[in-house]
Amino acid sequence: MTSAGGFIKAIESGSKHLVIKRFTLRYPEKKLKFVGDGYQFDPKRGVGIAGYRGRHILFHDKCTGCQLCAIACEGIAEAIGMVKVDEKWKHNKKSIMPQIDFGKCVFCGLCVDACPFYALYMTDDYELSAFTKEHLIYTPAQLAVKPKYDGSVELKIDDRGATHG
Amino acid sequence: MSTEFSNETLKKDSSNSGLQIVKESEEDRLMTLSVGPQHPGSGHFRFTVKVDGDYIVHCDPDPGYVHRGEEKMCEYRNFIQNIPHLERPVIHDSNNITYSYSLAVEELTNIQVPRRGQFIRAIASELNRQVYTLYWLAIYGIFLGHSTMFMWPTGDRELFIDLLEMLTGARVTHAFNIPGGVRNDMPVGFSEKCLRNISYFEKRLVEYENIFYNNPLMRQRTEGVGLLTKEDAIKLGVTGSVLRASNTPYDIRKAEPYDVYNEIDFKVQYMKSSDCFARAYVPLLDMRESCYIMRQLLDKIPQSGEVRAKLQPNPKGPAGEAYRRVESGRGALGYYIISDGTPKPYRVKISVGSFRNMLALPHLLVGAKLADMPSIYWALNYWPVEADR
Amino acid sequence: MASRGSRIVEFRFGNFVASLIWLILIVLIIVSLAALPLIFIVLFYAPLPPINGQVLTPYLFLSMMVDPTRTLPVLKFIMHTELFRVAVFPGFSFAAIFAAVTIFVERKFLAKMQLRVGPLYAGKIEGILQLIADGLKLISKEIIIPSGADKPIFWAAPIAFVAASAAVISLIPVAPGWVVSNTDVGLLAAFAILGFFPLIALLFSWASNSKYPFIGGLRALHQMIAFEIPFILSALSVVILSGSLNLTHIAAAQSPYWYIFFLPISAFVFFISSLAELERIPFDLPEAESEIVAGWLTETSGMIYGLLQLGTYIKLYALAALFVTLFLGGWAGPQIFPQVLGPPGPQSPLIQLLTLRPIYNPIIVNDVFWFSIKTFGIIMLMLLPRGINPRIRIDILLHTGWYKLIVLSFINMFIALALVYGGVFGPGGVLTPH
Amino acid sequence: MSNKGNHNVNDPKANSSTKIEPSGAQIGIKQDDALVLENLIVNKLVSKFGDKIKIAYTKPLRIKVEVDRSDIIEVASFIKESLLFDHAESVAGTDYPKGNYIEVVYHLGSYTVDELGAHVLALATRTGREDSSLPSLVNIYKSVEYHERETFEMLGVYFEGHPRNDRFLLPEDWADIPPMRKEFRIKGR
Repeated sequence: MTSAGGFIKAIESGSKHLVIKRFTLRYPEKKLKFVGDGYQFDPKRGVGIAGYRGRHILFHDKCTGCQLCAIACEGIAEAIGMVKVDEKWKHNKKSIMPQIDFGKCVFCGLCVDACPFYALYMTDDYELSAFTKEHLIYTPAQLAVKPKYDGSVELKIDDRGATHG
Repeated sequence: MSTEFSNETLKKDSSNSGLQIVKESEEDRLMTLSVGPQHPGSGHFRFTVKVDGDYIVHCDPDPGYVHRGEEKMCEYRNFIQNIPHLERPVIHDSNNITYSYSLAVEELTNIQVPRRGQFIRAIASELNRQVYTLYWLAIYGIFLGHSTMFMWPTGDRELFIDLLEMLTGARVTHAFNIPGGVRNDMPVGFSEKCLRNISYFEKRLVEYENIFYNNPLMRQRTEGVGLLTKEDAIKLGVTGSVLRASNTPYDIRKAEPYDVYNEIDFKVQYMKSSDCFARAYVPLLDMRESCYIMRQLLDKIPQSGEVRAKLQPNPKGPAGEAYRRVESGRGALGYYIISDGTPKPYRVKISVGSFRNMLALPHLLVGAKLADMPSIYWALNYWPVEADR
Repeated sequence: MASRGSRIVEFRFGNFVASLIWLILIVLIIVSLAALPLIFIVLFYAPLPPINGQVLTPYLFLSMMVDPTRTLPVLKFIMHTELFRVAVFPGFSFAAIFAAVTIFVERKFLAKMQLRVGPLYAGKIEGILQLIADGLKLISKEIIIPSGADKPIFWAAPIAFVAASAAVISLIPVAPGWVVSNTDVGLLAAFAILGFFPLIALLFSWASNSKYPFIGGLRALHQMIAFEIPFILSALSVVILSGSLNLTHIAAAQSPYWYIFFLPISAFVFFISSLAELERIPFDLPEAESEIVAGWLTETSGMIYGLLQLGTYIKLYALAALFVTLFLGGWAGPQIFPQVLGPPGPQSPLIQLLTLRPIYNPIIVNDVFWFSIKTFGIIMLMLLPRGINPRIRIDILLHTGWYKLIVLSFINMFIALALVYGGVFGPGGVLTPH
Repeated sequence: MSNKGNHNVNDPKANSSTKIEPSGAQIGIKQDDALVLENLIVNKLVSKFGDKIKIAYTKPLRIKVEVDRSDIIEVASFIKESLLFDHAESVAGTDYPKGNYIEVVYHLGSYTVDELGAHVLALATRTGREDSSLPSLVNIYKSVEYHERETFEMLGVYFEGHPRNDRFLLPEDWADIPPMRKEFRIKGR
């Protein structure tokens, strides 16, 4: 009676899970915690620093308008365009800075790798919904804002199963 | 299947104003069913089957619904820019599909990957293999009507997605392997979390066996169904779990060890029964073996060191060609890259396991029952988007 | 700046109370302006029965709302009308509520087994209003009829499905005397009505004019016919023991010992067959979505789908109740309800109203309670396979039905016959209730 | 299955002698210890076919053989029967407008022989860009069936003897030139 044994084992396994903690992350109320402050890149060492690849943050005091990020994006998503900004920086003679269209961006982070001046990083923010496509185009001023992300839930594993709390 | 038909039906003939015996032809008996692309059991793929009663007598695959011309797109982008779009065909296994690309580009441009980078690559590849296989298993569960087997692997997949997200910063499309190594180093605490998740996952695999693999109904549905003998498997050139389920222990990780796999001790998982159950069970064995591999990788990884070779933004090498393969979740995944000395590849040909396994679909379906169609189709480890490229 | 919709609207008790008051106000206005005049008009022309020796007038009828001495007799009268039995209890509404609870419990139960949460947001507590939301959604959806469909049959089949399920309900006694139709051929009638379902499935699938429903309908036909025979045979052994086809008699005949103790194999066969009859996993081949899209339900949409689902779950309740009646002694169970509700002795009219003094019958309430508990347990058992089993294949299914289950049911029939001839059951038997 | 860890295919000096559009005269076989099996295969091929075939290169685990289109069936049969490369992994067609030819490369591997598991033999043949046609290998290697069909629609190479030279991946209403030809340009690039 191997088949009966198989059924009994299956029923046992199934009913065992009735008392195990649920796995689901109740998303809008609870958000996942990420490592670090987002993906960053160290051009000196030529290697990235682990972190979540969410929307970008642009440091205006470091951007020189060299367009390397736009060139890196050219064959990938073509999401980065250089726009004129109304700011005067000594290191940014042309006063151009990247503007990112998150409707096109694939969040590969190769633009961050391309930036030699520590000006473009990525952040933990992934909630980028908008009602129109135009609203997904982030100007340099919008990119300079550090997003507030308060994810705190981590996967907990104990004897009664894995759960997101 | 019988090919002789003696059914004779009486049909009213209007011109003759009388009853005439019309012999039913073979074609009249057949019903053509379109499976896909809007069918719950097809994915982005269509195949038409002709059924005679409950038996399938003809099968014609019609892929291409998600053909994006990846190979053509590669010719317009340089070696680095190709990475984000090359992982689109199979986002659940994106580290493996860029792995062999990176290997081929490294061979063309003579880049040596640092040792720690090789280890991190292998870890990411194994993690992604788990993600893909769990997803595959979830779909196989729902194909057989087992909704619990859909939910459990989908949930447990999060374990590895979380790890990959911690490592690479993205949940599915990682863009992590790059010619010259990997994009970033392992974050602090990664290996502890990885070991914790792996040991939890190994306990879950036992539950999978209890509720799914050892369930008599699942066995009835898969055992002895869709027999693909070793000779046929080799003749059709299938790969991956389909090949290994047909009594052929062939795994690229063992046959042609790339990067650090020659230092890892593992066994090629294969089964002799050659049926759908074997094709469903080999991935489970693979997942178990993959946990074992990951433990070794985390154990043997050098504690510090470079992870990425310095390379110019537009790497280019001498003219030449390279063909490199890795073992992905769906079998051998090869890249044939021809370079003409410019920063852009002259020709990229992606040889994917799904495309190769598709040839076995008509072979197995013809003569099978319609009710066996889902179990045969999905056991082939076929990912339509990857096959279309 | 892109609109960032992460601000969560906070729950305010004041707003909640205000909305409740608004709701009550609107209901009051509608009642006083529309419903009351309508009731008056209807009552004025309807012949009304005498209550407590007094002929009921519309005025007296409406005064029952404030006078407890009149309310309860009127209620008692209504409860013993035929219409109440058919429409409310133990007829359609009772079954529909049972079905609704089943659907909700199934979703939560399955979710728990699959480490999910299940319905969560509709209704403040664990998605308790999810079913109402689903129902509203289905009602508001467009009903799409395929161009080549046979329209009359396409429309009639869902209604026939629900009607047939409800017809089975009408034969099932929930307590002594509480049955819509207490016929002497109750069991036979139940099987006769259940025999309609394959016909409805086939008609509907044919009327849909589509390939997948057609295959699904044929599968449904095969499956239901294959399982009809073990289904009836397993119930036959119960008939042998009880000597009656009347379901009330069968339930009453089990008063000391339930038949499941003598006929476990029959009970098992009956359970498996009813799963197959219900097209539940692992026997949901007619709706196998990975092979034939949604089987014979492929072309359904909107409320047609809703009706078929309602019919399916009412049928689930009916078969579980039939199982309870045949094998688990129906309503039998220890008396746990008090003789009277509230404090004993004569009381004021208000207390009488609150404790339902004239219409409260402890024995009937107890019977209904035990019947519901047992039925619910069987329903839970029927839900369990969905969590742990894959779908079976048609040839294995037919093999199981024609070869294994029929043989098994015959085995237990011989046991039943032996029990009857051995003098344990039957006329003058040892265990026959007197 | 033997573990061939000593074949370090990442060795940069091993793959520095490759060239695109390999000229036929280049049969220079490197006398390297790591290339024993490769040289064995090459020697077998050369001794059997002589100057019918041209060895384009021999790298660790990779051999590329070029044959004329008239000899390809003969060579392929020999490779399958005697060298035991039993399946095709991919069929890659490449368009060379400068040389006015299309090269089709069959990557052949072996499952049956453990030692050949790591090896890939690339069997290349050429056809003109106009009226491109090649004999199909589908009767020798069943596994090339869909690959050749894909090559037909992507490059317009007609495979004689193939059961279905037919549309496969492209849309049903594809009315342009085969897209993997170099003159087919993606819009805006």
